[in-house]
Amino acid sequence: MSIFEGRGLTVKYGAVVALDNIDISLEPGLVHGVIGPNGAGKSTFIDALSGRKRPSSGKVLLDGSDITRRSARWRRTKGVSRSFQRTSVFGSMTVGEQLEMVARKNDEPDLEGIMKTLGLDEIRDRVCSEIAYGTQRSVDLAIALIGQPRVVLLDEPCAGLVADESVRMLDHVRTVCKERNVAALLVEHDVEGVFRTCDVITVLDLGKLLATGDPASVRADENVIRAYLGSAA
Amino acid sequence: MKRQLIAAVAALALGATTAACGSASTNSGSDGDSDTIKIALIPPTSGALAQFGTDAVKGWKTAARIANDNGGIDGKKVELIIKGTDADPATTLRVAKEAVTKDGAQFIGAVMTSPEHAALNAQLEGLGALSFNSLGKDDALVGEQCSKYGFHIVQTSSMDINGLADNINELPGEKWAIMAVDYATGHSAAKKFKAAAEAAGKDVVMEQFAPLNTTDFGSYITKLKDSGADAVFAVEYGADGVAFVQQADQFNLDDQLKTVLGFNMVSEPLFETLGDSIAGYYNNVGYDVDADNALNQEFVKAYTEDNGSAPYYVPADNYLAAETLFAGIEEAGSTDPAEVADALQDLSLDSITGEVTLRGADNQLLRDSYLGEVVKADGGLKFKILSDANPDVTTPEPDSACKK
Amino acid sequence: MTTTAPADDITGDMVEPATVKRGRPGRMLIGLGVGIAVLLVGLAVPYVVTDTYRMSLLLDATILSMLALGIGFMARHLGMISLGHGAFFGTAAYAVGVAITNWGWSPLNAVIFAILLGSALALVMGVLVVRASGFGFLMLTLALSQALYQLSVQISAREWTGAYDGKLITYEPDMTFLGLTQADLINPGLFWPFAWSALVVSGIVLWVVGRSKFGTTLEGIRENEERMRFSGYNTFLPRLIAFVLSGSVASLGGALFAMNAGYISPQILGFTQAGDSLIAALIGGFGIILGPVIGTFLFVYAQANFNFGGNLHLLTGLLLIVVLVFMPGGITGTLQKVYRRIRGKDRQVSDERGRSGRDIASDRADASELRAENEQ
Amino acid sequence: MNAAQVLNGLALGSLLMVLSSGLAMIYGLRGVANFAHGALYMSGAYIAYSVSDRMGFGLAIIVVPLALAVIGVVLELAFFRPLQHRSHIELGLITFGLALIAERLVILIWGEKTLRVRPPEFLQGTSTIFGVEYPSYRLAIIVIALVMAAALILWLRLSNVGLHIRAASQDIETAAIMGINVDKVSLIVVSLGSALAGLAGTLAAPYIALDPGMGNAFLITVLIVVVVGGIGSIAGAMIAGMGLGLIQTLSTVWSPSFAVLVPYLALTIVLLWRPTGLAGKRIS
Repeated sequence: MSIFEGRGLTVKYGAVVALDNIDISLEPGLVHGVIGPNGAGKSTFIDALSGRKRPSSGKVLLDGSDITRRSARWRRTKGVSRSFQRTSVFGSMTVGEQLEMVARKNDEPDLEGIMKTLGLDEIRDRVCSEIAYGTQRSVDLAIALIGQPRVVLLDEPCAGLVADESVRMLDHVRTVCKERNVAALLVEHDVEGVFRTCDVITVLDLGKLLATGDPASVRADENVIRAYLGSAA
Repeated sequence: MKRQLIAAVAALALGATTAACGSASTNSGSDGDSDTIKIALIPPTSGALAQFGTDAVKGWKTAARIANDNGGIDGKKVELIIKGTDADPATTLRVAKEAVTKDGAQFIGAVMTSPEHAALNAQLEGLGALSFNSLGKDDALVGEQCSKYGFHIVQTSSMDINGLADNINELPGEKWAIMAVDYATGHSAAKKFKAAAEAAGKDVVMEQFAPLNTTDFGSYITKLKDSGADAVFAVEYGADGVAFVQQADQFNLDDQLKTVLGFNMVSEPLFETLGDSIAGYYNNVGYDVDADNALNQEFVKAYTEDNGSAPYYVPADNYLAAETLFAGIEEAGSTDPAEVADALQDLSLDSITGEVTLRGADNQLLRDSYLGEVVKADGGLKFKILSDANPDVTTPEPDSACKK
Repeated sequence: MTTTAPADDITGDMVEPATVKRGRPGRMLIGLGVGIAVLLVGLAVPYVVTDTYRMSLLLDATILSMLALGIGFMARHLGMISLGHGAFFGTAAYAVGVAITNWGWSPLNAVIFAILLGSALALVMGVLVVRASGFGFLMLTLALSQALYQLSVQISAREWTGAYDGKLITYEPDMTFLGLTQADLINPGLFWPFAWSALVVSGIVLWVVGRSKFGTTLEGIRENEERMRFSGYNTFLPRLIAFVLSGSVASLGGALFAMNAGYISPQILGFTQAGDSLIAALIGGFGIILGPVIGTFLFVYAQANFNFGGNLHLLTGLLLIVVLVFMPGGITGTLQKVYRRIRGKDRQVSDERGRSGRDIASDRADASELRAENEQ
Repeated sequence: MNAAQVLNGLALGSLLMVLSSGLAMIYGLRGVANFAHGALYMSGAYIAYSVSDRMGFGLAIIVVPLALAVIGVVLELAFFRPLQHRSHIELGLITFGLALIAERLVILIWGEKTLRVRPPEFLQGTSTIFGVEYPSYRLAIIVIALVMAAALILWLRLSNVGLHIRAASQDIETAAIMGINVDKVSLIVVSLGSALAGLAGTLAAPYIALDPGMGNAFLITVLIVVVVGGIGSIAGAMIAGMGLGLIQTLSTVWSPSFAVLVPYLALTIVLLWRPTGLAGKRIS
């Protein structure tokens, strides 16, 4: 049994179907990538899984039990956390303050470790709105990782980062996932990065599931090549 | 920064024009000379009542001018300390404290509303100043809220309503409807009028109360029309009164009515606004400008010289307050508030409204009340006094709740 | 909801960035020491200001400051601008009046009752409004407090509130408040110690709460409510607690107001009173706890000295615009900025354009400002 | 209950509809609850008083909205545009300050006295409709407001500018990226919004009495209407305005003191039931 599952997730905005009957399951220690062109429903998908958006139909399961109607807060306390595509940090607080604040709620034995891994220990006294954007993304990630979550849903952690920052970010994600045995979902625009980082990949297009499987098989999938990789590459 | 500048310049320009057309000046303060009678005037200078406030001050000014022209009162010069309030009791109280403690005023006048007087009465003794109320009509001011130092010059609501009730038989109409403001005065006026009307053998077919500050009387007027009434007793003041009259006009309510009897509804300052459509309306009148006595003729002449127009009840009642105060000072031979207060007990004096008496039990001035009809006269409107009612008839016994 | 950071997201800041260093017991103790010193020094005021009139102005300002303090607390720590705190101030004032006049309670019990009632009202109102943010919160607090005003002037409420006539407080004979008779209570010099202590103690309490861990939680909610929920925090309860706490301070002010004035006018619950207190607090600035207090003292001073001809609101309107346009952060915020600049310690590079990545309502450009975030 | 009472409700509703549609337009686009809207409406009524005094009411109904449109242009150019990057609350409080200034300005120009405006001659009497005798002027208000509402909705739905306004009201930043001239759209919306406040003031002048408190008296009600209707939804505001006018008038027939509380009750109930207002969309 998977630790975290989405079954038949469907999200409708009025008549528009943004997400159409998608299944997914995450395993501890594996990074599961989700890719797709703009408008594929990636953000809607992570919102539906994380409790930001209530799905029109379908279920979200944690350890096999239905948590579809649970709040974001409840999910977090049960070990499901997420990060945000538009950087979501606490602008007026220092890096240290806000991580401590989150750690206070989520019992983190090794806050120093997280800060060190993400290179934040040296800027702990800087006010968050004044640090570089790339570093803010790391803070965002750190907030999601505090409290030893079992499932981490990452919404485009590399958005807005330059190439080498991006590479470093994905390395961090993979390292943390392996070290802490976390089930990670990585929604990302950067296709190559996903192929490099992820153990399993799901491809979405126009709200529909196009393919899912290990990187090699996805890369070879005809539908994927036709609809997505072919045009993008 | 540039954007901020545009916005700020715009704001400042707006403000500058405003300040240019409207910085009201006031004179206040004086060098303390114990041989002057210092009267602080605290009228509303903003809000819907500002016009009345201005006119109240005019009454006092004429009184002070005449007194000073005649060598003062008891040999002392009269000095007016003109302040202002927004008619909020808290403001009025603060200004009164300032006038008494800072400017040395011994007497207070031109305070407008009953709530202001209620708040002021509660603190008069502490302040050691006398207040002369020529505008706040609430009965409680001579009842539970009365003060040894507060003098009620204007008629109370009860006196007004009793004056009207006394004359109900002179007014045409058998089926009366009552339209009153949903306010203490509205309810007590309605109750008393109803009793008087029924005693006079009239039908009261409906009573309704509209909240204060009602702007749309449409549904009330529709109900009035549906009630089949042929006369209306209306207790609506200020903007509410104007809205009611104007909308009644649009609904052609007058066609159905023989009588519209207003209670404090139409008065001289509103004649121009309301226009000819109120000709034929009846209303209580506090003061008869044509009263045939020498003091009144002197006052009307002096006031008209000062202001270019004849007085109506607001300046007149304030002038009457001044007359009462001056009589008290002369009687006491002193300007000490406590001594003047004692001298005023049950004092009778000749005034612009004939002989009046200040009743000691509740500090109410006993004076006539009138019923008037709005008539057209030389291009405008004026009140024609139909009858007057004696204080014996109008004034209730002193309220036992008044423990001064 | 929203997010911080992209550098072009220039937003206003009526709230001066509160980059306070928390959790240092040393600073906390210094703060407390300063507070107690201010309290003691302030008690001497009636001996210095012997003029009754000046004294009564100071007293008025002190009492009204408690209302502004409550408004300022919500603005400073949660970025929530309230037009409804007048409701707690007014309710407490009326409660004192009713308990003493209608029920013949002792003044001390009446004051305690008033604070509890005002706080209870804050709790009920808070449940309805704290989920909203930005304009939603502003309008809901305005609407609910106006509803209360309309109720208070209903003729059927006359027995309790005196409706439009206001409520005169009359004591049973021989009743005293901590040894003061009703006549003493009206005396500003004699009443001063109560009002001053209440203000300083309320200020210290709010300051300590603001610096506590709870204060950090509030700041987190102000900065990014959604992320707080996604970090496992309940964001409703802290907002409710803060609302009730600020409402209690306003209630205390209202109770003292009634004790001193002896008369409650219906305007106390009106739109103008709510607007005036907010403007005073804004002009003072929300950045430091003293801001709203300073604003209120200035406002009371201006009211006493520049109100002739009814031009007070013309002036406050102008001042409000000037402050909002040129001096975000109000008077205290601007002074702080100037001070920092002189000291050369201004770390804020982006200060010139307003601090980036912050937003008072924390949901700028969010079309669904009224959306209540469901806690589920 | 009779037809006249329903007409009374429609008349009040019409006034609220005109007033709130202007407020809703500005709110939807700029995200700012314009606290000066009540002052604009009051200014409109007072200008209508002066204009109809000299040139007749018929002219006032054209001149006043134009004059207010000019004020709207000033408002946009001097405040909304230069300060558009400020938070909405700050901008809202600035309009609060503007309202305080404008209210005083009106008093300084026209005085504090209650004033009265007469409707044009041919609308002064009553007409018979649905078997009841009803003031012709109130019928005219209802007709004018309904025509205005229909025209506004059609314009927003069918014209190019209308499309741009709707797009910008959805998301002003995206609209700008899509090449819509947001500055131009905003200028049109703010001036049209204040013109509508001017129209409401003109219509109100012969309907209710003019006094300096009239702006504030309506401001809170209209803000409530806009929130109840759903922020940014002009049609929602119109429907809520008409609905509130009807409910309030009809409850006045039943109990005047209850009717005063109707707007507040409506707001609380609607927001508890649908936090985004009747026509609001849930955007996340």
